[in-house]
Amino acid sequence: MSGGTQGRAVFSAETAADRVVPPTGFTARLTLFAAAAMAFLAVFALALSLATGRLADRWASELARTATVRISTTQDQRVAQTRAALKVLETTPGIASARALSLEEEQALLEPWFGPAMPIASLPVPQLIEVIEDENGYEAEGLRLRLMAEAPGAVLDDHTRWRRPLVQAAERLRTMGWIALALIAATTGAMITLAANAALSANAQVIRVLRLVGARDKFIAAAFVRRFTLRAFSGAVGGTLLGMLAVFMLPGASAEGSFLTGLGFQGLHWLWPLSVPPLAGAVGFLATRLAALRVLKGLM
Amino acid sequence: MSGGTQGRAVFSAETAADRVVPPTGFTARLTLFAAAAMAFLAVFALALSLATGRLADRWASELARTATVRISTTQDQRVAQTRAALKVLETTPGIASARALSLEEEQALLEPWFGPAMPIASLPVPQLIEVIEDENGYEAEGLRLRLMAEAPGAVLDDHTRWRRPLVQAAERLRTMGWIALALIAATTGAMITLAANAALSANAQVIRVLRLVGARDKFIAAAFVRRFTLRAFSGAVGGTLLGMLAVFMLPGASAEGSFLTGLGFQGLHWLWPLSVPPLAGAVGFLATRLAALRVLKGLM
Amino acid sequence: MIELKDVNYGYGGADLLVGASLSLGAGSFHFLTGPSGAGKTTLLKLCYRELQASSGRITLFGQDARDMGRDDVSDLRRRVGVVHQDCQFLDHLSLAENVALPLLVSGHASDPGNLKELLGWVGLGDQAGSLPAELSGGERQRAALARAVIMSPDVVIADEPTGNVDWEMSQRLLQLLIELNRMGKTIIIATHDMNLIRAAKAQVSARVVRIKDRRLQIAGADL
Amino acid sequence: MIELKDVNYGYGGADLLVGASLSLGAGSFHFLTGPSGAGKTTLLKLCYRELQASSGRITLFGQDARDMGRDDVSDLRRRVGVVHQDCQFLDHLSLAENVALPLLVSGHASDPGNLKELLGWVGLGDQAGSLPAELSGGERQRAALARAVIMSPDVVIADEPTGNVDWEMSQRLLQLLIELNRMGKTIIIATHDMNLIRAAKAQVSARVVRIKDRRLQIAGADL
Ligand SMILES: Nc1ncnc2c1ncn2[C@@H]1O[C@H](COP(=O)(O)OP(=O)(O)OP(=O)(O)O)[C@@H](O)[C@H]1O
Ligand SMILES: Nc1ncnc2c1ncn2[C@@H]1O[C@H](COP(=O)(O)OP(=O)(O)OP(=O)(O)O)[C@@H](O)[C@H]1O
Ligand SMILES: [Mg+2]
Ligand SMILES: [Mg+2]
Repeated sequence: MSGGTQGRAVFSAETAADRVVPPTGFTARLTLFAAAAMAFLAVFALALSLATGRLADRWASELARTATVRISTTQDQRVAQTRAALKVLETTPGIASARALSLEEEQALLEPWFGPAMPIASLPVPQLIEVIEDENGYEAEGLRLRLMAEAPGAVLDDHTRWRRPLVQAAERLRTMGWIALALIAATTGAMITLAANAALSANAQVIRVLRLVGARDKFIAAAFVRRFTLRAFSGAVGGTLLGMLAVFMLPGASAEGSFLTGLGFQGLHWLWPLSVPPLAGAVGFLATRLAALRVLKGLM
Repeated sequence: MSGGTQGRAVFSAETAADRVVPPTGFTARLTLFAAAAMAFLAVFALALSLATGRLADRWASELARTATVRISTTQDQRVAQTRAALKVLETTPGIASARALSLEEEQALLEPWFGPAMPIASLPVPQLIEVIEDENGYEAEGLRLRLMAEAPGAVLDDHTRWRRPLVQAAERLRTMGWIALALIAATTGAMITLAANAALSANAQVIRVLRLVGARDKFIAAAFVRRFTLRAFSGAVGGTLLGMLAVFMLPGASAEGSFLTGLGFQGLHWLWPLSVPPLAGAVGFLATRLAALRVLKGLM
Repeated sequence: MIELKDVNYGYGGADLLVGASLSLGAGSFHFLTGPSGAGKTTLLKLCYRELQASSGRITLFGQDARDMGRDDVSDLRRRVGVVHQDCQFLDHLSLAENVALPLLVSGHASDPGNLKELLGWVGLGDQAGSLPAELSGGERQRAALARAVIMSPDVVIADEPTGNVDWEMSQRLLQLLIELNRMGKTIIIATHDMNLIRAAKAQVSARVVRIKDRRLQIAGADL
Repeated sequence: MIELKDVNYGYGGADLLVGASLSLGAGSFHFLTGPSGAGKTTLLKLCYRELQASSGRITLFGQDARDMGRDDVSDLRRRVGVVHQDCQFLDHLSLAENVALPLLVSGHASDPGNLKELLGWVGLGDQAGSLPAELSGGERQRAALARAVIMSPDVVIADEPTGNVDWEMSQRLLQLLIELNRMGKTIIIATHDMNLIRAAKAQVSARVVRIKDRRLQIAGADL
């Protein structure tokens, strides 16, 4: 009648401890599904954030040359005033660089208006200075006043600033993407935690029986933790793969021309979503462990 | 010993049937939280979709005037060729409208380049025709060939087409917002369904006892359905309100200038998120009802 | 009230009951005995349609058990009070609420005076507010009996109602059932306790049915 | 092995046990009786540290119950086999797995021969593969006893182990416990069944402890 050590075991050695946790039930499916769904959404949000980030970067750099200084004066004053204006611009905070355009460049800019045949040199075309802001931007009114003083023929023209809202919008989208990602991460954590708790509450009877027949806390907690960590992890793996597949298959994602604006991961960015399952697993691990120890604490 | 009908009832009449369902537990909290979290995300995704939608609309209309036809020819041919070009443009599919610019308009366009003092009339400035595409766009090569035939001095200049990717990007973002919304809606439904199922499985014993003491299926199902519909609904109400508050408080959402690009609901759009709680309630209702009837079917 | 005719039943495998015939007339008093695992609980479950016969005919209050819809079964359960062997309660409700549960689910108001008297009779007057988890094994059994009789049902089916109570208490519970029987109710009790059967036979004309080798036997003289 | 000295215990309200002193020596055989709700289960729970005394001193295998950590309690439960009044099993495991559960959780391999012999003794040889829900009330009780003794524990605590089984089977179960006692194990059985106590006294020197009016009495002569 004693617990002999020879002979074939009733429980196979490998899965012995796992067997004590009931295999199925809705709470199990819930944990799996919650992990999968949230991982899917997380991958999606990640792709969104990265894509809007790329978009914002692109627009920001494309639209950065937003200002021009135009110097309309007599031919003899032109060089002197240009130099004076450049000096002013160089010392203006918020301006990354300022550069006088060459005649050829001006011709290229005017070509759409007059066609390639126009002899620009014979026209009273003003000298143009291309101004590139840094990310802080400059103070337009102050710059105008200073230019008026140093180079009276210089006119600051930042009419292209209307494009700034586009960059702002893209950046706001990027921020929102990250916020959504944080929300989804927090929700995932809470959902897995709650699902693990619900599953453990549903298994309170199992825990009680195990404790009554002499199982140690560590054994009981481990049996559940293993199970739920695995569930959260494998659910998240499934969701992540599905999410990556969905992102990959989105129309336009793989089209050549639009790759910068398309949703999708670029190069090393494909590694980002791979961090989702380990994170979900870690959340599952911690949540189950805490929940199991909490339930156990209520038992003698 | 018989069930008399007078006297103070053990159960107060109002809550009688509700009392038979256990009040708390993690599955309850799970349903509440799942509904709240998913409603929150849904509101967020809704705001995102609507905002990117507005963005796309705005860009689309702002950037629609992407093409110009320039007519460089001798002064005497100018009017005739302009008329010919306009005729071609009017019959070109994909073009919403085409209009010759007046001298004043051309002067305004050139002002950034030459300043307001420039006597435009004395320059050989070409006639410009503003071309507005419709949403389908036109076929540039075909148009070029036809123009060459009808008005040899006309040059189609759609260099501004580089802006099209911006509109496409915004539209893709809008599409993605709707996809995310659909995903979140589906996930919400599945999550509430699973949570209701998990809660009902946890309460299988309650259902068994009720059935054993003579409760009808309708009574049992109603007790659970009422409880869970309320939970899904009130959770969604909480999540929706939080989501709307979060959207409202997002930086920039209320700033004057950026209202078009900011995240947030505009006017009647504030009514959209209000549809989330009833939907969640409906999902909760159906899920619980089906789950309850499924559990009951397993019992005699 | 309840009639079994040539009933066979088995849980998937071999038949547990073969050719069982039994008639519980109005106002009759039966004991059901037999070794553990013989099928007593199974037979009783057939009587309140927790199970359906594999073959044979079961008539419950004149209605064929096979023709009963789900709501018919609910109505049947209101006319039959059952003490289950594994007393099942709603763990979040107090003892009093659990005992009054049949009234609640059938839409009757409960009379607190009646309820109190009944709880007093089964010796649970002081425990009305306790949760099921706070009751002793015997107290749960007594609560189950109280719940079975609170609707004043036409038939009381009691599965091992005295397994966990002392002799004095089992006499009291028996008294309750005998009184109900004298009011015209039909009673059937599954039990291992021969002393209980003897005590009952001294007061009412009870018949003893025994399950032996998968068959029902009327055991009259052997006690 | 187990010593209670001047122990008081109450569930929040008034004390249920007052000044209880009891010494279960190695190889002793005790019965615990008393009316339903007297506190038998409560007293046994104090003996395997499911509960802790409000005051007084409980010594389990030489260790003060108050000084035991959670793992000490687990170790204690491996040396004490308990038959709980409400037999609790893992519903998803077969009967054999449930009975072998104490071996599993303590990391012992189970010997299928032993297991089979034990199941045969309690009359469950054919039901090894059944799930707990497929067992009759008496079969569950027998399974609980089998689980309590499979580790060959030093002490066996049985709470109403024969409430749902017939007389012959209860004799068999008693025989099993008596045999264990003869092997030197300490046995304590809570029961309402006076016949069982009498049958045991005919074979071993069993002492009967009665709970009456919240106090423990040694009832020797009155049976
Ligand atoms: N749901 C089920 N599935 C399969 N077998 C079952 C099921 N319920 C009971 N059995 C088996 O049927 C037999 C009779 O069970 P039943 O509960 O009717 O016995 P009983 O006479 O009430 O015994 P006891 O006196 O121990 O309560 C037992 O051997 C049991 O293992
Ligand atoms: N967890 C609890 N909380 C509050 N009261 C309890 C709790 N458990 C038991 N009681 C009360 O303590 C008393 C003794 O219970 P106990 O289970 O020890 O009785 P018992 O002697 O085993 O009775 P029985 O023979 O019916 O099993 C009972 O009146 C019961 O209502
Ligand atoms: Mg039975
Ligand atoms: Mg007890």
